[in-house]
Amino acid sequence: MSNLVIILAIFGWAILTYLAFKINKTLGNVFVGVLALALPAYFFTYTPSDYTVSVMGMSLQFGFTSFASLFAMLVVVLSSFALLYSIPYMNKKDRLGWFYMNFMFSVGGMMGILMSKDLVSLFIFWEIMTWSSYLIVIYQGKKVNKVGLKYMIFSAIGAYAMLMAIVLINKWSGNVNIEQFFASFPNYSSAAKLLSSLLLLTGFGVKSALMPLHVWAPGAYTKSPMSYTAVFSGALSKMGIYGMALVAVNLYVHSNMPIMGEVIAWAGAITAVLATFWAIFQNDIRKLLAYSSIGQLGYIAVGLGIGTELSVFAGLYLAILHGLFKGVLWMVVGAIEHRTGKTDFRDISGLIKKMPFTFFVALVAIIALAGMPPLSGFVGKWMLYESMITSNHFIMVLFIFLSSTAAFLYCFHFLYGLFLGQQEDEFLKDVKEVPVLMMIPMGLISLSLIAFGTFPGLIFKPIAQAMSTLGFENVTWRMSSLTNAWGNSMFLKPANFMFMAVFVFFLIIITVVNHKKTKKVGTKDIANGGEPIRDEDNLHYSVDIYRPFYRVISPIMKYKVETFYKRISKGIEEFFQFFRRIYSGNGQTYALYVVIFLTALLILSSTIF
Amino acid sequence: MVVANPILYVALPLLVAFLLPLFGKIHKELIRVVPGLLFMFLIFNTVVLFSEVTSTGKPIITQIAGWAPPIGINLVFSAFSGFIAGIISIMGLLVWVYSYKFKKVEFDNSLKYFVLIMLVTAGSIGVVLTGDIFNLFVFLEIVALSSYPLVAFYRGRDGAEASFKYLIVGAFASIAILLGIVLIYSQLGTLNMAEISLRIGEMPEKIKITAFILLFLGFGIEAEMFPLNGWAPDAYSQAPGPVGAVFASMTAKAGIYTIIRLVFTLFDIDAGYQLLLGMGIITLVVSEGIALRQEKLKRMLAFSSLGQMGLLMIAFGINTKAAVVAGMFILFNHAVIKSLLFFSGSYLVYNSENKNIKDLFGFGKKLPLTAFLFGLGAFAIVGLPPLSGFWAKLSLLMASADSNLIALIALILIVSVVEIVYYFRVVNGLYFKKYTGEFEPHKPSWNASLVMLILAAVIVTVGLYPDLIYNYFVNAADALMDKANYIQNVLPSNFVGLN
Amino acid sequence: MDIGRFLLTSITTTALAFVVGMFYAGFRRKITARVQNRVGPPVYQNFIDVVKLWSKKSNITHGVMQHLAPLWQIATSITTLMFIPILVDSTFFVNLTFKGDLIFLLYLMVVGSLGMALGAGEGGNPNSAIGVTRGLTQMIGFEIPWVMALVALMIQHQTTTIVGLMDVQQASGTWLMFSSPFAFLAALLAMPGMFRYSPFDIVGAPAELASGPISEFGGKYLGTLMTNGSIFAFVKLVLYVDIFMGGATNLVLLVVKTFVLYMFPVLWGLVSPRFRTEQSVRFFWGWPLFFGLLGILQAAFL
Amino acid sequence: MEQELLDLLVEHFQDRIAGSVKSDKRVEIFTSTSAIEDVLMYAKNVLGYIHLVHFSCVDWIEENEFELMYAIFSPKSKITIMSKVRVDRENPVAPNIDYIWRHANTFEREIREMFGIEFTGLIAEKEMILEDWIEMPPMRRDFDTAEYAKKTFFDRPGREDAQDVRETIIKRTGEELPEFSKKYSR
Amino acid sequence: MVNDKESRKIVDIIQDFARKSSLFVLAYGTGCGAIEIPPTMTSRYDAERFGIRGAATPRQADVLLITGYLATKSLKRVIRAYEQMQNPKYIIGFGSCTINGGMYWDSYNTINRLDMYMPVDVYINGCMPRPEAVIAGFAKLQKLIQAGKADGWERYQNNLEFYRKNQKKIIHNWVMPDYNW
Repeated sequence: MSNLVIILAIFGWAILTYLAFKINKTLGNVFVGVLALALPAYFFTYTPSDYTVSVMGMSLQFGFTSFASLFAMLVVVLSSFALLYSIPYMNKKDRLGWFYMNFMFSVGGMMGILMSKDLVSLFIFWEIMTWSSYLIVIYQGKKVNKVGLKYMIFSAIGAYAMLMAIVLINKWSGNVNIEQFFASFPNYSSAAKLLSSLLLLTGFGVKSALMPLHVWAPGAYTKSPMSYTAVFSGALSKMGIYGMALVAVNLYVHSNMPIMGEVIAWAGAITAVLATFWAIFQNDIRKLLAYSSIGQLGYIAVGLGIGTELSVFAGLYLAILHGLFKGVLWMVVGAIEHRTGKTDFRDISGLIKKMPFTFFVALVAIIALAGMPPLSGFVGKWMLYESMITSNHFIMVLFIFLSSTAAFLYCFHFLYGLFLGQQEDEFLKDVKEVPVLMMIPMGLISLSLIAFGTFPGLIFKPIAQAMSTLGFENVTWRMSSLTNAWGNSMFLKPANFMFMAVFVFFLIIITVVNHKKTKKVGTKDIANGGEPIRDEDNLHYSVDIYRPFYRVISPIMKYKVETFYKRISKGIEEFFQFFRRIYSGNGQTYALYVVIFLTALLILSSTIF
Repeated sequence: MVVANPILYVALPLLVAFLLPLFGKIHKELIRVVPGLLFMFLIFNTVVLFSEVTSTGKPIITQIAGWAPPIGINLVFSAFSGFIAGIISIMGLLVWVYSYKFKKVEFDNSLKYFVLIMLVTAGSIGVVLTGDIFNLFVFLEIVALSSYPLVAFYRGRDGAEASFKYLIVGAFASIAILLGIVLIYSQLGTLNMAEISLRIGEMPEKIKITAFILLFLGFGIEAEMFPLNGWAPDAYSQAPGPVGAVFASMTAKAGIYTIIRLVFTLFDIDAGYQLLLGMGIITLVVSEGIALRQEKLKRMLAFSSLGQMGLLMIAFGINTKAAVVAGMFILFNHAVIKSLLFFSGSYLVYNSENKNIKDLFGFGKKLPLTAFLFGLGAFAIVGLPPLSGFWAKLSLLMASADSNLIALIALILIVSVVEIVYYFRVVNGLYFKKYTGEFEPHKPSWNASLVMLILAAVIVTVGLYPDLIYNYFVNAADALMDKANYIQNVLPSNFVGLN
Repeated sequence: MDIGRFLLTSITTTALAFVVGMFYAGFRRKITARVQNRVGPPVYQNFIDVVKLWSKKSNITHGVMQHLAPLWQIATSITTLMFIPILVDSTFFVNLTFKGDLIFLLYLMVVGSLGMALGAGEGGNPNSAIGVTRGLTQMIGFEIPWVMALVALMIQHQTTTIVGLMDVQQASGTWLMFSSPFAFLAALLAMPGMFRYSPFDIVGAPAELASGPISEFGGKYLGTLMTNGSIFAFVKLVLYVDIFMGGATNLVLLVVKTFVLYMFPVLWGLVSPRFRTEQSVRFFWGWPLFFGLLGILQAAFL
Repeated sequence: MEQELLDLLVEHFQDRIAGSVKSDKRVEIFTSTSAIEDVLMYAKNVLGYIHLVHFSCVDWIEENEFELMYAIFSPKSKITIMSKVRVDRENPVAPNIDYIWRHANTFEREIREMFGIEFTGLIAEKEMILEDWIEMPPMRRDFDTAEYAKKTFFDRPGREDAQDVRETIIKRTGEELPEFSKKYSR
Repeated sequence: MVNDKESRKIVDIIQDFARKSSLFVLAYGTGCGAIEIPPTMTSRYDAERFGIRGAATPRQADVLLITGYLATKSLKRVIRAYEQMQNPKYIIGFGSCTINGGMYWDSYNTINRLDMYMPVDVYINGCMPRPEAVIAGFAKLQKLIQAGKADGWERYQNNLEFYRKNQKKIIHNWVMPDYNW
């Protein structure tokens, strides 16, 4: 079966799901579940084959490269999990058919992007993905007016930059095939090289929320339903990374334009630092995660921008991993929102008592996010650092290190503010653990994170294969500490086992010693100068908890990119306000215009013609 | 086939228009039914003729009263003009279905309304088909004269004012066109376009250019070119809802057709293309920019429409085959999508006095279908795939890239972002602003819904499979670009060979 | 490496770290007392404290995370210890070092803090959370000059391992603290922050925060934390000695070097008042950062 | 100067107040609960007595009255006005003045707890100093604190209480007390 | 159980030695006597040489010092702090106010006898006791601990009803959580 059919099947299924929801909610849910199960089942069993469609004289080609199938794996896994998760999560909401239809459309769009072997079909699916995600962003309909518009405008800017690049490439290369574009790229004039690649980068940069183009992301991630945001931030933003990897690596690395690679890398580094800083000071979970996503995408951009074998490897590894752990984290937020209806740190505390499973998966995901050694996130960071040091990007190392150290701040805020701290009986009274259907996706992805931490070879192999599409043959990690036998002689396995051994040893000791006299007490029983805490006192310290740090870095935080854009848009509107006066509404004026136009043409006729 | 003949395009609507009062005497309902039958017949006519044109590969040329060109008046149904005529007649049918039951288009007024609509249709198709420049003027006057009352159809003060403005500017157009024709006739002694085209080199340079400028001005007014389009926003916004669609899909098409003929066929002035391109760019930028600042829905749509006309001029001004194909695509799209927007938009602001955008806030839940279709139209016109607008934009951009107009690409795309801003402002308002409660939503009647659904289906289908219709554009472009072929077909005897 | 040998080595190393770290803490108390014109507790006082804390007859915990937090920390510390070369070219103290990747260690060293932070957070005591946030903020402060110093060394010698740096020093015969003085200064100034000694002890300030993160820990939990503290102090000292002082060839030299190094934060702490959080971050981002930059410049261009 | 101030006040409030110059820089006025707010407002806003130095209460159990004393001070003239108000002991109600001086709130809460005087419209938590107090307000003179302590707390047997320390000293040492200390003896 | 000299094992002796040599004092100044603690701890008298040091929270502390008069209002907090300490824990009554009310014997808001409310291990007489006396008190406590006789915490546990009754006599509005170790 050809690839295109899969995408069309997804689109068709989306419409069927919409109709099914019109008939009956249960039937619709069945439809959703079927897709969620069929998608990975089909994806992991079929063999790809190429397919060509001819439209308007252009031949659109579809097929998987090994690079695309790496991302497709992420998309398939994450979206099928998110779909499963949606079934209980979205249960109470209305217009489900509309939601799921757009959800599936965007999944189809993503698959389409990955299957496209030419730029036009890539653009088409890109736009399908954009508007379907836009429709989901505005689906909940509460205070989304500006957010939706912002998302759409920035997507449009990116998409049109890409479109311009595509038509130019069509002219310069003779067709829109991606491989041929890369093949003919070295023959471009230098201006053409610069223009086409910059435009493509702008296009992909918007989706991957690089710093000057990130403005839409916090709002859009926040406003869409969390089950979709898992895909949105986890997989959909990776489409930008996918494109950027293609462009950055194929163009800059192989065409001897390192300066552009530096631009990407620095944009990524600055994004990583500033977005992380912003994430630290958020008091809404969703905002925190949104900024964190932006920051994490910055790391990936750094990896791709530096463009050495190891850094690209690190970038791709982090991209896949970010999809997984951010997927879990958004699902965790969704779970909390589902059970408590709240997303502000002010209102939530002590959920570990009622939602221990959710806490556990959040803990795993956060450790992966923070890049701490027992879990998989560290491997990516490690590769990134090594690649930066070996390629002499030593100032950038500091940026990335600053960012990833600062990331601990919001990681702690996330875990502590939501799950730990004072347990308010009033608040926790009605809270329950999430339903099983929501547990399964979160649990499975967390398991995979743990597994990748101990056996990174599981994920190294597909990435190494994918790298061959980008022109890195026989990728191995030839760094100091490791050999190239994937995942077998790395530190992590001994480290993890060592850690586990010591941990278990002390766990036994500390649990057994004086076991009977070890009592568990409530969080109201704390040592605060002997003052007994009344039930109505809330001592949970989770709002604005990084004030001192804010005071330190406030000189940087004062400037916002948003202000800049606001000024531009205001300027444009005022400019056209001036033009508007031309249409005075007076017939005589219009007649005058005609006369003036005629006269002008007659006078200028000798010069014009 | 005997029945199908290009002349019927002109003759039948005129005939029916004059007979319509008589039908009304027989049965009142006939006033509303007969135009529909007419439009259906016109479509049938188009289909038959078009299949013939495609099969023979030659245009059908009808001579009125048996005189051969260049002396006689002739109608040329080529792949290009026939295509536009087809669009106009199909749109005519849809407008009829839509206005079958529309506000104030009730029994008393329906006679006047349908007569005018038919006259506009006849005139527009006549403009497109005619091979004679004076006839072209006449048909253009028919269109204009029947448009004036349509603008003022609601008998309000604003409508009358808008109509009056249109009248003033339209008068300038008539004068300019007439003067241009007179100049040409005085020099060449012929009114047949093929003949003129053949012999244009004989004209003295100065007079040729003056004639060109006069005709360009006159046709420019009809084609809504900046800064001659002052009448258009008022006319669009004051006319009844379907009439906006009529303007977008018929009148404007006729206008742009005349300009294209002027530049492509009649004169051999190369700078004409550049002038068209330049005017197109100015029109596009100014109109879209002003649309950004509009507070009334219909005015916004009108300015957007002007912007599309600018885009069309750009497409034809580039003057490569690819660009003309793109232009045909945009022309088709503009007719379909803008009609959909006008159709759905006029139901959204049905009860509103001022047609303000903020009056339709929150209508997404009240009028789900209409709002959805409006959104679809907005998606399509800003060029989101897989809707038809995308392909048009893509082909235009590719064409301009082929002509090395990189700055133009950037400009078009920036303007598209502006377009997105103001269209999505409305769409967002539809769904996510609070319903003010000031205006009761008015449910579209079944016929209106049907029309909108058909248009939406066309948009989606073409978007999914543009090749369905793409070949017609290519044929049309061929027909337009191949001037020699046109002359040869119209004047087989006088053909001496032009390169 | 067979498992028995490995066990023996790791237990010996841990015991060494524990004992040395405990005595260092005792010396710190003793020195503090002498500086303040006191007699001070005996140097083995910390052992007694730990024994006492373990022999408490009741313990309380607020939940699973608080129960696990000390374990988490001590497991991290011991794991870190396993990856640091204790002696130069030792055949006995090899543990898991392989080559001792620096970046790996940098990250491994903060893992424990996160576990501790979570445990402290579960206690529900606002003082703990405040302490944790201060600690994390301070961590951003001192990590930057510290990492700058390491990066300077790494790019200068094109290696990311401790063993690599030690080999460089063995080969050249000069300690890195002399050949890369700016990097060493930056790292040295970051050291009190890493130890959380005065003036950077706002994290657990007893008077303001009721000892901050550990305010809900008592009994065996506090005992574990104290054990961990001494092991971890040793880990940090050995790391510094390995990187900047050429490592040590025998245990006596190791103890001497680490002790001398240890005196720096201790003595500085004795004469310093306490910085507020933002003051300490500003301090670290002042001169230490400048020295770090100089170090990088030196490494890159000299 | 003090007299001028007094005259000014008396002129303004006529018979609602009476007063005298107590000493240098010290003026005493007597007024009523109904007038005290006006007096204080007038003194603060017109005369410039912007500082409420002290606000306390005295239990005149013999006259069955509480006396509220407001000491206000002007930094310009350096004069302290002591405005005194008597309230009935059976039903002690006084006007609330914490809108004139924010910190009067604290004084009022203390007086309310210690003397049981209600201030109309005082919005504050009930407990400030005394927690769980269920007895008579303790600063009233008819409250016997020694008896209360004996009743509530536990006396240690063998303690010799209620003795004059000086007598004990005399008894123990046989010294004669100096003359000045005798007048303070119980 | 530890009272019985015969049953004490070597482990107990070591543990008691550790307990004795490492006394963490809860640094709450409940009364005016707290002013004597700084000289006790600092260079002049240096209590740290006996292993006595301050602890910031009750969770870490072994010794609760009631430094002087105890207002009824503070009693509640002191009880709370004491109950939050981990066993074994000791109380030192400090100054004559804790013994018999001292100069505040007839005050309506200070308690007179501390041992009716909390199990006091050692009383230090004086008003105020000088640092020497304080150290002597600690020495006494250390001796008791070494001998296994500092069992105030057991007394409290066993006679909780008695203590509660007395405490509730003063604290009418009993909002504290239950005894929880």
